[in-house]
Amino acid sequence: MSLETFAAGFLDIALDVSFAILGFAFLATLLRIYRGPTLPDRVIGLDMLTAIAIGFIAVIGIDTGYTLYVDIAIALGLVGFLATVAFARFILARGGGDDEEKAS
Amino acid sequence: MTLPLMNLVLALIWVTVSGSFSLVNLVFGFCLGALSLLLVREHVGAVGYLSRTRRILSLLLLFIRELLMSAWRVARVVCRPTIDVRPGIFAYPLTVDRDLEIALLANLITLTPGTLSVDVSADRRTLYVHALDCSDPDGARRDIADGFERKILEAFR
Amino acid sequence: MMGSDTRFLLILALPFLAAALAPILFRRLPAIAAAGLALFPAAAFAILLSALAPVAGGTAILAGFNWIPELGIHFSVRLDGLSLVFALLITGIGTLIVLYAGAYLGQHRDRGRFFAFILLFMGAMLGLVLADDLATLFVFWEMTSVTSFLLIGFDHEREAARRAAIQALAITGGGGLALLAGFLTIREVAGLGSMTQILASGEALRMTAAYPAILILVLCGAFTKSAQMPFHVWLPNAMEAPTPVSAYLHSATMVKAGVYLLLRLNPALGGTALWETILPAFGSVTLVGGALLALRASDLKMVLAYTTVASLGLLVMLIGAGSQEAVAAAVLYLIAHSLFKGGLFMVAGSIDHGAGTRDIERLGGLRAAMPLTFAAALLCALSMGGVTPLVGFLAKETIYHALVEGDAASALLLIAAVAGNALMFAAAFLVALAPFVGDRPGAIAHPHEGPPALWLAPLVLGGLGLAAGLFAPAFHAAFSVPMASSAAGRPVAIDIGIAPHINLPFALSLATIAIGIVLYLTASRLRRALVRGLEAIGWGPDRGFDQMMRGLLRGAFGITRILQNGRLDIYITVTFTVIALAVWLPMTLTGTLPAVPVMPHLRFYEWMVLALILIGIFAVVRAKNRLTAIVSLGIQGFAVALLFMLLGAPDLSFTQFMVETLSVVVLALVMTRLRLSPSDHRPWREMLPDVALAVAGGAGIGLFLLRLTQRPFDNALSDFFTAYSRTIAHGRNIVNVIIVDFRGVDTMGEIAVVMTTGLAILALIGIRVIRRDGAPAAVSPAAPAAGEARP
Amino acid sequence: MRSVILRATAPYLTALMVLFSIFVLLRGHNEPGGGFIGGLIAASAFAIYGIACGVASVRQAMHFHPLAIAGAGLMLAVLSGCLSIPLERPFLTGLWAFPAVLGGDVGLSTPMFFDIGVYLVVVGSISAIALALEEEDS
Amino acid sequence: MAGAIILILAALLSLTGSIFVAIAAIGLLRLPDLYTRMHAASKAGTVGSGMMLIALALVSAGSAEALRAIAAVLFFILTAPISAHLLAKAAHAAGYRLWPGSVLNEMPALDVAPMPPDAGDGMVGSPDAQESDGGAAAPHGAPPQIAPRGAA
Amino acid sequence: MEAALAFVVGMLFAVAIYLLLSEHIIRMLLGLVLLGNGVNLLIFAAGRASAVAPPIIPVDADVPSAVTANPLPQALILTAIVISFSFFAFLLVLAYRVYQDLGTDDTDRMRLAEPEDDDLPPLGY
Amino acid sequence: MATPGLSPELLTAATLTAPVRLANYLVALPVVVPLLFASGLLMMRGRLRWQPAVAIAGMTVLLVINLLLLRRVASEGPQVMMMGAWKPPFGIAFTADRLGVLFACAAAVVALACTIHAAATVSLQERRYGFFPFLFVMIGGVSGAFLTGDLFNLYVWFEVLLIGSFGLIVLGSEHRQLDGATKYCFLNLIATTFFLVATGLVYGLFGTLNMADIAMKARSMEPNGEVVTIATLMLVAFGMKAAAFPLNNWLPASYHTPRFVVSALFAGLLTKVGVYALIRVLLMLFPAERGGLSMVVAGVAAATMIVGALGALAQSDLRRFLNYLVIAGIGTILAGLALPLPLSSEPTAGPLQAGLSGAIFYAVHSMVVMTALYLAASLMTRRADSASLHEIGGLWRSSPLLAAVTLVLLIAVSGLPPFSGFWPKLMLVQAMIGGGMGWLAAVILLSGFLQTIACARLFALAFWRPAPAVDRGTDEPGAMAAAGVRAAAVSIARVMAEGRSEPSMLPLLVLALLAVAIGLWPQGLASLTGAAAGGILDPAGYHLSVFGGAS
Ligand code: NA
Ligand code: NA
Repeated sequence: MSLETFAAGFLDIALDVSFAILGFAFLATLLRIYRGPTLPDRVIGLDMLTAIAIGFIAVIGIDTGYTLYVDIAIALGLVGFLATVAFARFILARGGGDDEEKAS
Repeated sequence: MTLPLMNLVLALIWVTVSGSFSLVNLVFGFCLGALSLLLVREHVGAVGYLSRTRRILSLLLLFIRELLMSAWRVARVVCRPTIDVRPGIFAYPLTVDRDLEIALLANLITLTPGTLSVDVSADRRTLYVHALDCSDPDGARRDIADGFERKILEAFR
Repeated sequence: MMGSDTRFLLILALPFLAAALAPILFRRLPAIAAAGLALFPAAAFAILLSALAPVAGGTAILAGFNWIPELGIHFSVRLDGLSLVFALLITGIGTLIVLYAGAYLGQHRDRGRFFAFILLFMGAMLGLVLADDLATLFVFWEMTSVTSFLLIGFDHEREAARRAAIQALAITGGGGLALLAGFLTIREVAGLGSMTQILASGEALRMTAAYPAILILVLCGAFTKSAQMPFHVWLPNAMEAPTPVSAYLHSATMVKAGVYLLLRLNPALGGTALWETILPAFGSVTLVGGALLALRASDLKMVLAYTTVASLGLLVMLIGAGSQEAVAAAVLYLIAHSLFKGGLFMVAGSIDHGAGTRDIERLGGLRAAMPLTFAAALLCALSMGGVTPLVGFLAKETIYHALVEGDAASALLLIAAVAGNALMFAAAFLVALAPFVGDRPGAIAHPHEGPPALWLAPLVLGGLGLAAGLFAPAFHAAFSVPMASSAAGRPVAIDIGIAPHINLPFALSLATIAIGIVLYLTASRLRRALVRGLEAIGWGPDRGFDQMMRGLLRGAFGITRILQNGRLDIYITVTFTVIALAVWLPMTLTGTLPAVPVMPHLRFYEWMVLALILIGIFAVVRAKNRLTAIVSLGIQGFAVALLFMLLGAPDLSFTQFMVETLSVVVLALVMTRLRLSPSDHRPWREMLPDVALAVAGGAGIGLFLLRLTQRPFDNALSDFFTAYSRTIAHGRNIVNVIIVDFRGVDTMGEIAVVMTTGLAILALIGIRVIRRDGAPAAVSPAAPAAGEARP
Repeated sequence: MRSVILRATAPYLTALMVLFSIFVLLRGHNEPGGGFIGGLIAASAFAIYGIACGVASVRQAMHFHPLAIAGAGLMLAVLSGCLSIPLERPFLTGLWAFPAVLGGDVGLSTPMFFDIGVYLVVVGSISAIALALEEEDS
Repeated sequence: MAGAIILILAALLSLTGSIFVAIAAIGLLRLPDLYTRMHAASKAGTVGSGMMLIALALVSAGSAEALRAIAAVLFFILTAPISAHLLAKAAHAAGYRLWPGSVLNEMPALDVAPMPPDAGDGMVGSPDAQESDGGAAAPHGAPPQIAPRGAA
Repeated sequence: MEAALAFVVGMLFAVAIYLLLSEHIIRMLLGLVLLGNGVNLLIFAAGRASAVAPPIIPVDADVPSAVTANPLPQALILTAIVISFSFFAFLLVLAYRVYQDLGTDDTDRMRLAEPEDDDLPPLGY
Repeated sequence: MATPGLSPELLTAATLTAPVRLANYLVALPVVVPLLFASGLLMMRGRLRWQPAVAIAGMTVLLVINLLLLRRVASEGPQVMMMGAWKPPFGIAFTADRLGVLFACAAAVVALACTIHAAATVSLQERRYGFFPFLFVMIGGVSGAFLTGDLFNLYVWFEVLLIGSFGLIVLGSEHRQLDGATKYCFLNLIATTFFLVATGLVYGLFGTLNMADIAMKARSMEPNGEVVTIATLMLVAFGMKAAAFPLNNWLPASYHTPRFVVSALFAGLLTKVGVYALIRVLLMLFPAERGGLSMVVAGVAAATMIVGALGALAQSDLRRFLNYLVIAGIGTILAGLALPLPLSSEPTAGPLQAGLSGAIFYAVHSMVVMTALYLAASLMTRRADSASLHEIGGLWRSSPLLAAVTLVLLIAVSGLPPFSGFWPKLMLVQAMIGGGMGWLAAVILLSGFLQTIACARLFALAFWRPAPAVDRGTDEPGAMAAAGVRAAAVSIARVMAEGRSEPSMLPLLVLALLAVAIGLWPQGLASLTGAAAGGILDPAGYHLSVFGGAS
């Protein structure tokens, strides 16, 4: 086995494993979002989700060779940041109080 | 005309002359510009600009190292069978007083292990930092003062 | 046989011209306005007279132009015996009415409008009788309905007048719609578009399978217009109109329109068993019923109105009797009626004007104060009573003559005719004699004769009735024979004169008069008896109309409330039910269900993304609170974006990511600002129908999509775009080139939407209504949510 | 939002994002991107700027009313279609010019102006909404 | 040869990156309050996705995409602390208390002026309609006690 | 892939319809978003989804080297996404204003345009 | 400008190279001009006082363009512009045939009338928040819908006009308006969404979006269930836009809530676009499939007519009354689409064409007359201080001109001669009788009858009846409150109706004159609608004009 074929094979496996791990992270984040209990918790979860999605896009980009998907990742990072800022802005404006404990 | 701007103009000239508008070429042009400024540094007073660039780069390196460390330490905390943290918020008296420098410091702190800038006091004298391990706030304050804050002062003053 | 003359189009324009001038004239020259306006119908009358000779010679004058070639509709007039006499009556009596009304209305503030309406009506009526083309005829037909609506409602501040106007429009206008259907059926099945064609068609119409339908539709139009029972109610109620209107509408015009139509179509539609059953049946009932009701009334105008109903019944009965002689009788009676009834209405108006009341019970002894009116009244009443030498006598003789020769069925009609005539005789004298003779009640303070037009007009009409009787041969030659011939569709001879012949009809005439005198003398008692009897019944078509209207309104209200119940969720349920049906029904009826698909071979992350979409959408539904729902929505959106990426659509993915994030942000920002109750968790039973509908809709769309994708696909469009995207449009991103070049217009619309959305949202946020009354939330208090105590 | 940290960094971030949005806009013809996405990014940038430094600063930065910008965008897009009138070409025909100065693949074209129009509409409209909501809140 | 090494490097980076992301997610799940969770998300998460982007940059080395991937990483590193800070500040200002197991809090409870009640912006409605997702059950200006999960 | 897409589309439609049937504007809005996504995927599937190469022509070629995903549905969906986003934003703000002014997001209780206690029309003349 | 490096062969293979003159641009200008004015007016936010004049000028320009286009189409046949010069069916075709241009002209007339009315009545604040831009966007969308020859593009224009209408319906933000707008927006959005679904499916089936192309492909394709299903979906989507029963709920729920002039505009334009689309899609694109739906369409038409007429009878509010008249009119129009295709080989002959012609005629009439009626309602409400039939009255004496105009309009809308509503009804009834759907003819007449009664009642109550006395000044608290509520209602009614200043009667007069003129000289319009109907049923000419003989 040449180094090239090994590298290619290794990359393939690594990518699949990455997908799986990302999937796990995704589910864990979902669980946090689902549980809350507070709005900021959920916002953190969303922020995390964008990170995961960016990772996902990167891995898919490597896997398929369509590296132009990196632009999507950038855009996602931008709007993800916007989302977090907006939520923070909102939490600040709304003040405390959160009865979602009951919901979790 | 300030030096960074001049550098940029040089880069743009390069891009135009070489006829390729790609980003790579622009960056390449920027580097070439910096190089040419380096050559004429005595006459255009570029010494400060270049050395500052070096210090900023060093800050950047420190930051990347701290970032990786931070992630690693958080990972360790998280993956232990029982979560063992002693979190809390401590106040950090600021030496830097320019907005941008405060912001930079706060962001760097956020990215370092187990610390997170929560807020700056209204008088901009105090930075409130949340730490995963707040058992030794004085030590943490010292680390910041000797680390990031000093580097920032070096790079920007 | 036929000539052509465009002068006769001009006469149609005259009344309309006058109508347009009326308001101006009354504003500028009030003194001579009425007289000036009377010149227009008079001129029309004069022009029509000029046609008397040729028409009497059997010529039908045709004129017109191609009005709507696209629809095969001509604006054409046909001047033959029938239409000419009608037109003469309309313009002649119309002239007198205009003069009379000028005096009657005095300084009424709305007289400009009044004259405009009555002249419009005159034009419509004239058009109705002159029109040759069926569509043109119908236009004028409905115009008479509309203008009569305005005339009857002229005294609009009284509810009764408004009611009468609406009733008249509903009945005559509604009947008109049936007539339209009848006409159009004639056009469609027989290809006949004009009266001339119909008259020339011989048996054609009677032979079509649609004949019964055509007949019934046409009769609906004619009967409603000519007030056959039970459609007669509008006619007496129309007495709400000022007297000139009553005199005009109920003598020569509006109510005769139906009779005109029956006479006109008699050659083409008549002569069948159906015709000869329906018409006499309705006619005789209307005759007797109308005459009885006339005696019940105590208001002069009401008496006259019901006798008009009766007369119309008589006319219809005669037209339906089938013989030429009956047609001749109808024609004679029609002319006579137009003259005497117009006159009597005017008399009633003059009495009202002079004595201040129209109540028979309170009238009497006006002879001395109003001699000229009395003379006019007597002339008309004698004609109506069928006393020689007035034209009414000729008519009645001919009627009896026509009916005695018939079969057993005719005998019934004969009895009806005698009874009706006797009753009408009594009614005639109740109007024309009773107010003038006897003692004057004290309530009538200063009875007086009105301005000349008020007595001159009825006197002229009465005098004409006398002249027609006296010069019977000339009258027949000029008017009745051509008219009857047109109506019968073949030459008809009429030779009846004022000299009595001793025969059965004459005996019947005498009997009629005798019974009439008895009835006249016992009128008060009879009236009380009739009133009691009708009160005992307690119901009549007039009340029925009110009940129908109320029922209609209540029913409409109820139905509308059910269909339009104000609840958005029901509207949406209906919508999706229809959509689900629209997918499932054709799909199952045409057997367009998809083949069972093979399990797609996907990479596991593709499965993951698909699963993620499903998790997301179900989480949206099941989320316990709205924030969770929003986040789930975002997850679903992200997954869709990832799917787009996996499927080779980077631009879509790009956009979807951004849009989805922004949606979630905005949604969360706005929603958490609303302090909403937690999400709706209804019991299963309530959700089940929604779930069923949702599943049906979703499954339908999904299955159909699957079926569609199993067909071969024509990718020509995208092949084209791919081939020329770079070579001509200079772009490597084919999707973007489609957006800005190949299909740039779509994008233009799209950005118009985006721009407008910004503006609309700004408008929503920017404009608020400041409640001055500080009213609380104006939410319907009637629908509080369960368990809530609202203040 | 009164945060020194955000206020100090937001202008740079905004500038960076606007720059990136223009980049996305201009290369859209050849790579994923284009006016709409570019516009969204720019609008996001202004939104962040607004949250950080207040609505007034954004309005000042944009100089024109955002909706006027949107209107100008639509007008630009439509007019770029109308440019074909004098050339006797149908509406929205792509017209290209490759000015010799730049050479290579870069050209001036009506589709580019059209896409810039899209960009302006999106920037203007979304910013207007964001600013209105932000003002509503405070 | 160099290509192969780059591929292996990319594979390692993507693996490490995804593991970091997973750790961040675990942290998100396990840490006791939102302030501590922010540590996980803003650091491990950013580092993880950054590594994967660098892997992408390696694979597409030399192209414009590689450069953009690096730029993206820089951007994320720039924004991650800002968003973490904003969230923490907002949460603190809004009255979300620290985990009771916290050992120190030198920050005054309210560094922001008391917010005007946000139901006062012209909203009309019955009091019962105001109970909601957000739940303004507590009076404004006196932030409610938030009992973190760990204490329960 | 089309079969899977059709399934997802069906699911999206079903859930969207279900949400739209609820009486609460906000849930209906969520439904509209899902409906929009469903339609987008439907259009995508209708244009068939076999190839997964992005429809982008390489720098050095006049046409793509391989079969690409069908670009036309993508362009159509792009337009549709933008439009439905616009409408979503509008409706959201509308819902917000409705809540502010009418105090509810329950459409059953919004009975101003068609009040429940509507009068009969005048029965007289 | 040169396009270097392109081989002529490549260009001729993909694009049309014939020069396009300004006259050819008439096809595109009805869309371009409103969008330019919309954006221009938006940029003129600072000059609110100028806006009405600019808007009137813009609408006049639009009307002139449409009339020129109509003249051209009537004399030369369908006009086509392939946007971007791309060959059909690849580019988007704007195809002006008689049907489209006729509708576009009527729309322009209506829009101009409403603009003039609005010039006096729309407050500065509402101008600032975009009344006139909304108006232009909406009319641009309407024109686009009438002129485009591309199915997806039709969807886009639907959305454009929809967002314009959204803007108009919420402008003012009265409480009732918000309620009405909610219903209007959701239901309409669902309808357009399913139009988009159907469009996507059409693309999936035929692989094309060009209408001429679809028409030909549908005719050459063997009958299949897919087309039937798609046609049914289209029927549902457009039926909802047209407010056909049972999908008409959105209309009576909302049309009476915005400003009167907006109601007028909506009544004239929105449902008619749905009708237009139904004609275009069901009769031109999928005629065979529609044949199977014939009875469905007939049933829907009948139900719509009856529901509309009954609804009108049931209302006390002027505009809610008119809302239902709009619906009844839609039912009447749909009746013209209900006849099955003739079996003979000659597709243009027969009652179907006559009915379709009547339907188009009726639609044009309805656009003009319904708009005018809402404008009249505006003046009535302003002058009588109420919009309720319970309270309104005395207008016969106080406003004779208004009374006369309204009378003409009511007669026209009832379908009585001699005004514009009569001829199309005659054509429709004739066609129904000829096509063997006598029962539908009966329903048309019955609905007309009920509408006549409803209109007569309206006239009697609002104009003839003296204004009912309003008791004020009683001491009872309940009465005081009632009086206060009434006063508030009056002020709101006035605001909704007119804003501050008295609007010009001119647009109302012109529209009424138009109704009279069409009634007295229907030949011109009838021949146009006849030709339009022929063009729809035999789209060969349409196809030829798009593909220029080669397809
Ligand atoms: Na982060
Ligand atoms: Na982030």
